[in-house]
Amino acid sequence: MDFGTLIAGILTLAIFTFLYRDNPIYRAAESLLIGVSIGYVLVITWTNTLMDLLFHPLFRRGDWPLVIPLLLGAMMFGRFYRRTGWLSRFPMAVLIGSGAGVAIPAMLDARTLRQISATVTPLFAGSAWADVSTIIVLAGVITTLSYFYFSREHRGALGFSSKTGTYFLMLFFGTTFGYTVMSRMSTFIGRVEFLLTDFLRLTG
Amino acid sequence: MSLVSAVLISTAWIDPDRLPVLICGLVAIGIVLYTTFWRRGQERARMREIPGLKAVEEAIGRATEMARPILYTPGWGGDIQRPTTIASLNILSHVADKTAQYDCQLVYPTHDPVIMTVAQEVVRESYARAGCEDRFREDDIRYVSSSQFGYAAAVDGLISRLQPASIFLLGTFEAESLILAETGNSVGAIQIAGTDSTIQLSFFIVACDYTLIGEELFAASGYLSGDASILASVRAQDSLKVLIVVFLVLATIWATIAPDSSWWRF
Amino acid sequence: MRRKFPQLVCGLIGLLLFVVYFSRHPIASSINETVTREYWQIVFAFALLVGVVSFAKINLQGIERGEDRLYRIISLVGLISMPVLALIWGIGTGSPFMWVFDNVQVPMQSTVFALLAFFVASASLRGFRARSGPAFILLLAAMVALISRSDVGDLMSARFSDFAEWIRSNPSMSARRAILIGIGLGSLTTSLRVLLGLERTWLGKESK
Amino acid sequence: MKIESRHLAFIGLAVVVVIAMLVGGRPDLTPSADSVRMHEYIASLAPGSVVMVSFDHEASSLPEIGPLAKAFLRHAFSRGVKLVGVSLLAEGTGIGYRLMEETGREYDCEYGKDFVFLGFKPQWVAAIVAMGESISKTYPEDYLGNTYQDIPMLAGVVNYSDVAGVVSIADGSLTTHWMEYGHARYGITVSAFVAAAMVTTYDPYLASGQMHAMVGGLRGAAEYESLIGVGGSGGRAMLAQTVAHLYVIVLIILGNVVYFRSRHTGRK
Repeated sequence: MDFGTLIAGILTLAIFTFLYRDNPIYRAAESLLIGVSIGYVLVITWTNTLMDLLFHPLFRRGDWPLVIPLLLGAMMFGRFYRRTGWLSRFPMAVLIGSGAGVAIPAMLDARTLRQISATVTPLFAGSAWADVSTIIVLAGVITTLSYFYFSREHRGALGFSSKTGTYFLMLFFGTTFGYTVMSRMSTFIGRVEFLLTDFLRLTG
Repeated sequence: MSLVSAVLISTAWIDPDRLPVLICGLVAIGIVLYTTFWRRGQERARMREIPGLKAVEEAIGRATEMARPILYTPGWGGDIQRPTTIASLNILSHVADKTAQYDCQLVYPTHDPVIMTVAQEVVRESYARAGCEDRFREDDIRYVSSSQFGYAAAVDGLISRLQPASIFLLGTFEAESLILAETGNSVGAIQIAGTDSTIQLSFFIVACDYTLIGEELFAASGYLSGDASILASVRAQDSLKVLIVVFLVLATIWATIAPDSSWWRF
Repeated sequence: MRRKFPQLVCGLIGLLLFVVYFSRHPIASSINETVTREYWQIVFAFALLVGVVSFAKINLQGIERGEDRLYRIISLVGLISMPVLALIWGIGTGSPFMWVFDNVQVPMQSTVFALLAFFVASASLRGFRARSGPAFILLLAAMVALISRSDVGDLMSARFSDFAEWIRSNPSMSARRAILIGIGLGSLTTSLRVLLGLERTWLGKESK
Repeated sequence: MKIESRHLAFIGLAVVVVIAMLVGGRPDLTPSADSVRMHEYIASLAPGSVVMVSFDHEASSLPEIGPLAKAFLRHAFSRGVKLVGVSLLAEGTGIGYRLMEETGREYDCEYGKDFVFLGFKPQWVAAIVAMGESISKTYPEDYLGNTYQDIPMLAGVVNYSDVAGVVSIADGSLTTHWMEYGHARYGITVSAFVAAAMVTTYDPYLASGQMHAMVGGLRGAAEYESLIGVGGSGGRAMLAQTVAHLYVIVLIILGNVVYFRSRHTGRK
């Protein structure tokens, strides 16, 4: 067995000990994981972002407009002193403002409008079963939307509709749970395969 | 008007494919602005109750009584541009107001350095408002790791060591959701979760005491802060929903009568 | 000034990007690209530096106070070793940096991920109680999905899998669609409030 | 040592999965409509047409994503479809190259003629949009450092209009960007092989036509393997998967039995 597999196997088992409870072995592995993962992100960000997008174009190619993001970025460091802390609000303003500006049309288009028009399907165009499905989807969308209606107490017709909506929601959550279990089990099966085949060499 | 738009389109300033989105966007924005600025003063309608909300007070009270900390985390999936994160920070501000008053420790681990910066600001202000800025500890609002399972391992460790009485999982969560919720459960914490990540909702519903589903998170931030403008926008959203339902019903009837029509396609 | 000015910057840049979305003009595209690609990434990179520094500071202070000394040292060694390895041998395939990534970080991350399988088991044992009508539906839907995605569904009948598929792509999908529509609206109003300066949590609330 | 009921649930899971893995076995499956639709789509592509495959996943989900990716690659290579690989995640890069290389070898496909791997570009939205304008400008070189213009199969491939479609292999929500930018803006056909957890998330997109076809999870991989008539790890892990599912169902039932019993005795 090569050294890398040995280390990987030991660390895998160390993390699994958490299933019993928190313990020094898990804690040591956790501390190492946190440190190494921050280090990894730091290196990748340094090379892919700061070098490729900022320092090289700015200092080698003289792409001067990049001074603006450089200044904004530097303002983040204002946080280290109480008196200059407010400077970091400017880069924050750029991030939050542009994020909001982009989000409004993008969310409206992809999430809301397209989903609305996909719900509209002509009836009596195909089989009777297709019509049943269409009506169920329409009812599901409308009743679930009514569950998210906040401006009035849910009594009477609204109460009935939102109650029906909860059943649709639970159907969705249940189905999603079932599908997600499948993913989670696959990952675990993957780790077992590593331990049995590569680490312990019990299967081939 | 049509002349202006024709000119704009011909010079490629307006993308014709996106015109429907622009029109719908302007209508929606109009409704939100109207509700926010002109109807704000009107009497507060009787809003529907959100079960998770009362639990927020209960959770803070419980932590105070037991003299154990509160753990609050916004999940690995969001960044500061995400509206969910902003709603979560709003609720954080409310929780911090209370923990400052009752002198209860509030621990906030996050995966995003920008969120950390903003959260520090929010919590510091809450403590200042309560007149006890000296009790604010910057270290409690901490950046743990940007990697998904590095973050999950770190928060897991925090939960098992601090044994918080209450845990708030409000924001955008990915696969780490159940790891955190089950660990929180094993230390006997009361857990309030809320997210717009639909997959994780199914896990939160199974594993947590209270769950704010999707939009409920946005509404909750309005209820808790008592901010009139947020409540107004909740009302605006409701008006838009009514419009959508009317549209769906009308368009389906129309499409059935005239299957070749397409005005309802965006 | 310290609040109003950032507020103004936020509103203006937001408005700009909103407008730009609807245009196909090369100038609009380039504004969009400059802000989303360069500004977001670069500002985030600097914020990461701030986060790393504060992470190191907290741990160094902890070591000084003698709290969890060993664990904090392990974290810091992990943190420092990655940039050092990258600096000396680079980050290409086969470098020590990638060796640590492949044999330390990836297996541990995958294992934390695999813990989920166990937590699914404990949550299933504890959380799926048929306390009410909706809770019963939740439980039933989960079981139908689980059976249909294993081999047992096929052994029972092909109809069963078809039924499970139908549930997934009709009633279940419609609820997901309604959530999506609602979140779209919620995001719209929150974003709008941010641009109008009604939402100021990110600036820290003013002291009363 | 204090053992709680959750510990017993943990031990039970480990025992059943390990035993199932040691036993092994390969059951027969009836393919679902989703898998059949994807199979028909790939089979309908003319030999020689170019398809882009995007590895949008991390290393930690490889146990589930690997079989899905291989099933697709095998089908595409056996049909003589030419593949251009990219990755939107840094972690998917090495894996994507390895998968294409290994599977390509099985079908005697040659790098540069039958398939090529361009590598990773940061900021997914920016990468997708940039390729919509020009792939060669986004990737002046491929993963191995060859110049774009020197790669024979890329002659004439300028942007998405020269590509029959994109197949995203994803463990998370990255496929959304392919639909919201690649499809909405440039009209490219998007199909996906995804982790089972993501299936219900993408259902509305599949129903609205923003996504063309989708195959999900290990079960999807096993179904696809049976459709193209080759064995793979998707089928091999299915026994463990089935046993794990049954185990979870047993736990749900057990939990309810305990719950109703305690309620019953509580009432007395």
